[in-house]
Amino acid sequence: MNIKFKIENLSVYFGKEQFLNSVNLEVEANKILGIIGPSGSGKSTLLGALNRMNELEPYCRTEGTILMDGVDINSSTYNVINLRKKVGIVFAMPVPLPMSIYENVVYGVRLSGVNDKKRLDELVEKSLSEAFLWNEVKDRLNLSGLRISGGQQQRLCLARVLAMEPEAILLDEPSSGLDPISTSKIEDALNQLKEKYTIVLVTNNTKQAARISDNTAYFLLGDMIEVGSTKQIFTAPLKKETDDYITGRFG
Amino acid sequence: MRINPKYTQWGAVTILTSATIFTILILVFIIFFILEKGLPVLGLSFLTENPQEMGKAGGIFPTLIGTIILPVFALLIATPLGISTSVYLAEYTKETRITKVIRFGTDCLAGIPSIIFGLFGYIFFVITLGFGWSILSGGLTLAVMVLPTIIRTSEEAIRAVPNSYRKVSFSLGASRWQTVKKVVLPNALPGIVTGIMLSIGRSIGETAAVIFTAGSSLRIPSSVFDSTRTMAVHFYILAREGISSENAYGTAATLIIAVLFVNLLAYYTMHRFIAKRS
Amino acid sequence: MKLVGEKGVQRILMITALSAISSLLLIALFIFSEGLPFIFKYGAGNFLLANEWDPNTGHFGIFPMIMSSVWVTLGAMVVGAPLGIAGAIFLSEYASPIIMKIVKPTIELLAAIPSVVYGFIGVMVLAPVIRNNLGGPGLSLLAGCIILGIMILPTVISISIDSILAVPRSYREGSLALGATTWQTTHMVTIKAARSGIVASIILGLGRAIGETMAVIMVAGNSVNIPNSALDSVRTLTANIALEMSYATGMHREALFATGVILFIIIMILNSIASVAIRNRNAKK
Amino acid sequence: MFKRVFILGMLLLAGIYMTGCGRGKTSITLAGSTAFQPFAEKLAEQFMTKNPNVNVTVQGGGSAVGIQSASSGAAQIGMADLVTLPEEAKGLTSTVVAKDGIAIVVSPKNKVNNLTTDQVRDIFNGKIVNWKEVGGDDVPITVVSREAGSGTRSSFEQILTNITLKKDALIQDSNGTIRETVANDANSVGYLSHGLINEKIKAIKIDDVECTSEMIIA
Repeated sequence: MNIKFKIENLSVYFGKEQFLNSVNLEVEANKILGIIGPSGSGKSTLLGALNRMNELEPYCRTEGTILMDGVDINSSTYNVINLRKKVGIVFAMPVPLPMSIYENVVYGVRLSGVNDKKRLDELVEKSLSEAFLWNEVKDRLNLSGLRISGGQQQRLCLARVLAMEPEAILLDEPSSGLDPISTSKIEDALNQLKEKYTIVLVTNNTKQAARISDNTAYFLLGDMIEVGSTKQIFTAPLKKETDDYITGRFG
Repeated sequence: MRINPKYTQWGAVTILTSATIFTILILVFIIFFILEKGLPVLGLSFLTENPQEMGKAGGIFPTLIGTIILPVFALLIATPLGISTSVYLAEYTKETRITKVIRFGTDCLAGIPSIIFGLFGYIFFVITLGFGWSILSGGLTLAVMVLPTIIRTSEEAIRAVPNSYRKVSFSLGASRWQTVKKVVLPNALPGIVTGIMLSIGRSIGETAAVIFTAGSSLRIPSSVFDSTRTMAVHFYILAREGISSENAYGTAATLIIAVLFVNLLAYYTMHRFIAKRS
Repeated sequence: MKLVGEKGVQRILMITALSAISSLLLIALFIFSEGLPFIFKYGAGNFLLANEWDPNTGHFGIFPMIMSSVWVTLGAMVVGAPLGIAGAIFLSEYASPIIMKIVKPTIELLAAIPSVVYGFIGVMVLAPVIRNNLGGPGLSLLAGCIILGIMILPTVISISIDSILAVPRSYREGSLALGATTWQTTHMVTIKAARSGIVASIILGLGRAIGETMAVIMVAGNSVNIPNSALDSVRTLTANIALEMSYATGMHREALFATGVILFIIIMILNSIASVAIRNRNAKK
Repeated sequence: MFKRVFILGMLLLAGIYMTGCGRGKTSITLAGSTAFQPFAEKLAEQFMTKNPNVNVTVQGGGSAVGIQSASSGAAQIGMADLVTLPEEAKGLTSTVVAKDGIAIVVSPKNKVNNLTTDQVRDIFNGKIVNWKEVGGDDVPITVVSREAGSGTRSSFEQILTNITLKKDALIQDSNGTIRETVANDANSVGYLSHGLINEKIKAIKIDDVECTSEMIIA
């Protein structure tokens, strides 16, 4: 078993309030880890710690270590910009930047200094294909990213991350605002992508976790309650809280 | 006592409508008054000829040059300073004591009467620094004068850019400056342009501060150390001193048309820019 | 960027951010160093509260100018604020969008018309009307108030419109759905929500009115006088400086700079009041 | 017409003769008195046609600005219209270039053509407030004066002696604006430099003396 992230005693505070309470968790490489739990359980905060987006909020404090391939990415000496290039994130609401589809996809790559037209063209085709979007937009790459449907926008956001060729992809309830067809397209894409990437999927939809994740973790009020293979969590949870949540008695 | 809402509705709308019509009439009257008296004077020769006898006869060519060059000079200084100040305030700091002081200072600067800017520019740029009455002195004074306008409008515009854009940009590995350059500023541009337009308008229309610092020479300037006269100053001198009311109206009409032209140009370019992006 | 790096950019931005405050300090330094010694020499009480201004005999009392500035500013508010706010409400709530699209840019255009043009129209059109119908010299407090009131209209209207339009549609729809008339909705919901923007527009207008120089010199007559009626001629603080600066020497010149100091202090006080008011409102939210 | 004359002084910075004949284009700035500005503009034009490599710039600003800028070097020549020069002007060379007279002016619609010196004093003092007291229509008099510090005003006050300007007199800050204000208001009276009288206003005889250039020089 290959471990991508090893999270040890991770606590996150915003101001005086604690959002994660000393969490320990391992994330396997080339697998999808589903994270479920009611709102306010700290799921998104965990993602925010993995690529240090939390730091953008004022008064945020993160304690503990997060080892990525054995290196502590939470240390102040670790280059946060490089981290975000290696660990991409897709947010709950699709947010295409107000520029063309093409420019959206290459935004991150251009930031790293790649400006070779041929290389960029290749990247755009590859990433959009991986995100199951290429066939729908290949004739209108110059169209504004704001002008396509919500489902397409979310896949564009995924493609934008893929173009960076990251090591891990974080998804924060990526299909919460989408219709079932768009959702299944994204799930199809994720299923193929896990061969190349480590994926952490936060979802409110327990069925989605059951469908596509290899492992599942259950969070409640900032505590990591239980983690295990998806099959075990959904059929034989060890903790009563987990059982209550997945059977719908709570949450 | 309670009046039927229907009547208050009717009364309120009547009052509002008449107040608006009255306001618009006043404003339209001012424009027409100037254009009616000024347009007959206006013509190619009026714009391209040099004035004679202090503007009693001849055209307004040198003041046209002054009116273009002085605001351009002022804006060349104030725009970068103003935008970078607003970027600093909106993107680079939390609300601290320093930002509060900067913001308070900006507000105070905005409230200072132009005559005080004129006095200051006269002692500081004209006398102390020895720039004399010149485009340099006038431009610097105007730059200080319009700086707060640019800072406030740009800051508003930058804050109006959705936070989600910044989040996305950071998540894709952008540094703060890259985010500002590639996402924040392009999206705040319409608001920033509005601020610049307001500043151009203010510096074109200013008289008190300009007379004290850029002087009122009617010669065509050959360097930034030369004095110049803007159309507003020319109008003031012509009308006040009773040199020529025809030429005064002609100058005022030119000013109004010029301002209109600049505004239309700005609207047009901005709409094209917005259309291109969305 | 590559040349200076992130930290460098931040440092450059911070230095530029100090430009506004350092300009303010520089202006204060120069005006105060020219004017403050006079106030100490002559006595602040004598300077601020005496009625006599006659530089030739060494009398420098600016009380009439202070009162005139106050009256002119208040009068301009009485003329400009109700008209401006009514216009803004009508245009944003009742007028068709097409009218709004035409009228708003026109009004903003008027903000760019030089104040001397307004002043000139005041002299040519307004002063004779006042002189022939109401008496007095025509160049008067009343003329000053009307011209300044008109001059602040564009500021008041355009900022008020922006803040009214910023009120979310749902507020209005909520009120209308409960059976309120449009006017009830306007004055109970929309105006309340847009209040801070409307107040800001009035404060900005106030600042413009108190600081205006050229137009006031042209229409207010410039007598050193505590006005007894709206038809009296008055001289504001700004007018005092601009009128006499060109011939002033020695004590007289210092007294004019001291007038500038007083004006400066008044503006600072107004701004402090405004920023405290805005902070309190934000705190309530 | 007041026979007293006052002086348009011209202040020269000694250094100008040294710098005036350097290589290339030289520039000279004149600044100060607005009363003298029109003449200076004309003189400058003539001077520049004769000496094409010299740039002459004329600025207004008033006598005080003239003296100050000549002292500080902002202008090479300061222009002042004053009877006596103030303290600050020590160290500057002064040359009298012109003499001028002050005329009492009213609107051409005004019936009054002649006033005595005493009547003028009383009008400006505020003792006479209606034109009927001096033989005109029954309308109040609007007095228009220059601002304190003005050369024209101090000369005017010196000539009249014992005058305290009435409180509600309108104040205008140049000869041209006095002319415009008087021209626009049929009830007003003002005083200005004799050289600026035009058809829009009427100069009044003082003690039966008419205002002409000959009278000023005499």
